[in-house]
Amino acid sequence: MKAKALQLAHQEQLLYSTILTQEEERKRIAKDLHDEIGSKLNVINLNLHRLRKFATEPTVITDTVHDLFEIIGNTIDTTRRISHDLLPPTLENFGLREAVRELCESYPGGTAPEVVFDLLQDHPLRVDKSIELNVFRILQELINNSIRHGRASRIGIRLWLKPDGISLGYQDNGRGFDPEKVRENPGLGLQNIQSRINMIGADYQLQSQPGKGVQVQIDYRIHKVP
Amino acid sequence: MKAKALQLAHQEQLLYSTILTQEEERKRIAKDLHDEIGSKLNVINLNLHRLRKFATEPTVITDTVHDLFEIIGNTIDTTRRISHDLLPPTLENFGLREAVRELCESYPGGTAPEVVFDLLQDHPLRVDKSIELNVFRILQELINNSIRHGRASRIGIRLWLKPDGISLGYQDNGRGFDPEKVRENPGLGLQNIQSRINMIGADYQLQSQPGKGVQVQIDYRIHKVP
Amino acid sequence: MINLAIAEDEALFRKGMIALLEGEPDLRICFEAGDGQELLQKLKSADLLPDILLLDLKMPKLNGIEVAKIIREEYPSLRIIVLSTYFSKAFIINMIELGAGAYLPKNATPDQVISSIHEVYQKGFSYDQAVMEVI
Ligand SMILES: Nc1ncnc2c1ncn2[C@@H]1O[C@H](COP(=O)(O)OP(=O)(O)OP(=O)(O)O)[C@@H](O)[C@H]1O
Ligand SMILES: Nc1ncnc2c1ncn2[C@@H]1O[C@H](COP(=O)(O)OP(=O)(O)OP(=O)(O)O)[C@@H](O)[C@H]1O
Ligand SMILES: [K+]
Ligand SMILES: [Mg+2]
Ligand SMILES: [Mg+2]
Ligand SMILES: [Mg+2]
Repeated sequence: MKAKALQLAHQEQLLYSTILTQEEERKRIAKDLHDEIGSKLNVINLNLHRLRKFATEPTVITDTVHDLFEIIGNTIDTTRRISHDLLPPTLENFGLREAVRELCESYPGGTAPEVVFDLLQDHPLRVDKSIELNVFRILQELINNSIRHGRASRIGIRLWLKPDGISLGYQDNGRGFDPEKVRENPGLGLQNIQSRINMIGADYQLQSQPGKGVQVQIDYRIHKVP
Repeated sequence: MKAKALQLAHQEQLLYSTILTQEEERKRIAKDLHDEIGSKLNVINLNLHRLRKFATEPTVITDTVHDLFEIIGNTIDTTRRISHDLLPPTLENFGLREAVRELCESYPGGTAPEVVFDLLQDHPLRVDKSIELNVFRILQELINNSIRHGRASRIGIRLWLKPDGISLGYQDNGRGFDPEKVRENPGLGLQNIQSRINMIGADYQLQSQPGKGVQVQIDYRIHKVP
Repeated sequence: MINLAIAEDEALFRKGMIALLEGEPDLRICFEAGDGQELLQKLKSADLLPDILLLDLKMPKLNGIEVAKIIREEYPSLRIIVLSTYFSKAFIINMIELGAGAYLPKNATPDQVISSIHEVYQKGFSYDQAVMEVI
C-alpha cells in the first residue's frame, strides 16, 4: 500500500516536471522567435524604408540590398535551425535510420564527441512514426547525458532494423555512474526515457559503473501490445 | 489497493498524453516555422535578387519594394502570432492582470463569444511568475472548452488580486455538461487543469449541469505549501 | 530554347522565380503548378514535355519526393532540379538517387539557378560544391 502511494506521489512529480519542461520550452521558443527572428525582420523592414526613400540612387540601393542579403540569409538559417531542433524533417520524411545517421553526423568529433553509427541490418519496413519519434527522442537524451555528465569522447550507436522490430545498442566511453544512486534521486531525462519505453512497450536495459561508461540496450518488437 | 493501482495506471496515461501533446505542439510549431516563416523569407530573398538585378529601373524598384513591404509585414505578424501563442509577452512583462485583460479583449464578441473581464480588487503585489502562468493556462483551457463544447456566447471572468492570494471566478452561458459523466471519461484539458491546480496548491471547484453553463472557482493563497 | 516547368506551393516564390527566368532569352516556362498533383495533371495533358522541372519538395497533396518517383517511371527524359529549403544529406542523396540532376537550396542566387539549368540541359546533371561535399 505504502509503496503504491509513494509511486503515485512520485509519478505526480514526474507529470509536474514534464509540464514545467514544456513551459520552459515554450518560453525558449517564444524568446527565440522574438529575439532572433522578429528583431531581424524589423531590421529588414527598416531597410526597405531606406530603399523606398532612396529609390533613385543606385549606390544606396546596392548598399542596402547588400545589407539585406546578409540579414535575410541569417534569418533563413535561424528559422531552419529552430524548426529542425523541434523536429528534424529527415525523421518525418526518411525515417529513423536516416535521422539517426544525421544525428550522429552532427557530432563531428574534435571537441564534441565522435558518434559512431553502425547499421546492422536494414529491413526496409518502416515502423509507426510515433515509435520512430520516441526512439529518436530517447537517443537524443542518451547523447545529451553522455556529453553533459559522462564527458564521453566516443559514443557508439548500433541500430538494427529487423523485419519484426528495432534493436538499439548504445554505449559511451565516459565517466559512467552508479544506477542505484541515481534511482534514489533521478533526473527528468532518464525518467522520460522510461516513460517513452513504457509508452511504446519496448524492453530497456541500462548498465553503468563509475569509470566504465554507459551501455544501453533497447528492443522494440512490432505488434507487441504496450 | 486496487484503487491505487487504477489511479497509478490512470496517471501513467495522463503522462503519456502530456508527452504526446507536447510532441504534437513541437510538430505544429516546426511546420509553422517552415511553412509560414521560412517560405516567406525565401520570397523576400528572391525579391532582393530582383532588386539587385534591376537596380537602375525605378519602376521595378518601386514595385518590388512595395511587394517586399507586404511580405515582410505578414511575416512579422506571423512571427509575433506564433511567439505570442506560445507565451504572451504581456504575462511575462506585466503580469496576470494585464494578460487576462488582453486575453479577454482578444474575443471581440460577434461570432466569437464576448468575454467580460471584471477586476475586483487590485493589490499591486505580484505573485510568483509560475503561479501566474499556471492560472493563465487554466483560463485558456476553460475558454477553449466554453467555445468548443459549450458554444457559449458570453463568458465572465472575475479576477480578484488580494494581498494574500488570487481568486478567480469563471462562468459561461453555454450548454454545460454532467461532471459525473466526464469524470468517467475525462479529456486532457480538465485533467491538465487539475494537475496545474495541484502543482500550485490551489482550491478548485467546477460546477455544471446540462443547459446551465459552467461555473468555476479557483482560490490560491500565497505561501500555502502545495 | 530550354523549356521549363516549375512546381512550387509558395505562389509568391513561384511568380518571382518565373519573372526572373523569363528574363533569360533562351528560357521558357511551359507551365507552373502549386502542388504535386497539379504538376502530374499538367504533365499528362501537355503537348510538349518540358526539358527541365524545377521541383520544390515540401508541397501539399503530393510532395516533391513522391513526384520524383513517379516522374522517374513515367517521364524518364524529364530532368529534375530540386529547389528546396531542406538541405541535409538524407534529402540530397535521396533525390539524386531518384534521378535529380541538381539540388539547390531555395535561397540560391538566380544566377546559380540559371547556370544550373543550362548545365543540366547540356550534361544531364550539375552538382555544385555544396552537393559534392555531401555525396
Ligand atoms: N552517460 C552518462 N554518463 C554519466 N552519468 C550519467 C549519464 N547518464 C546519466 N548520468 C547520471 O544520471 C543522472 C540522471 O540523468 P537524467 O538524464 O535523468 O537527469 P539529468 O541529465 O541530470 O537532468 P535532465 O536530463 O532532467 O536535464 C545524471 O545527473 C548523471 O549523474
Ligand atoms: N465549458 C464547457 N461547456 C460544455 N461542456 C464542457 C465544457 N468544458 C468541458 N466540457 C465537457 O467536458 C469534456 C472534457 O473536457 P476536457 O477539456 O477535459 O477535454 P476535451 O476538451 O474534450 O479535449 P482536450 O481539452 O483534451 O482537447 C468535454 O469533452 C466536454 O464534453
Ligand atoms: K524568356
Ligand atoms: Mg539528462
Ligand atoms: Mg478541452
Ligand atoms: Mg514548398
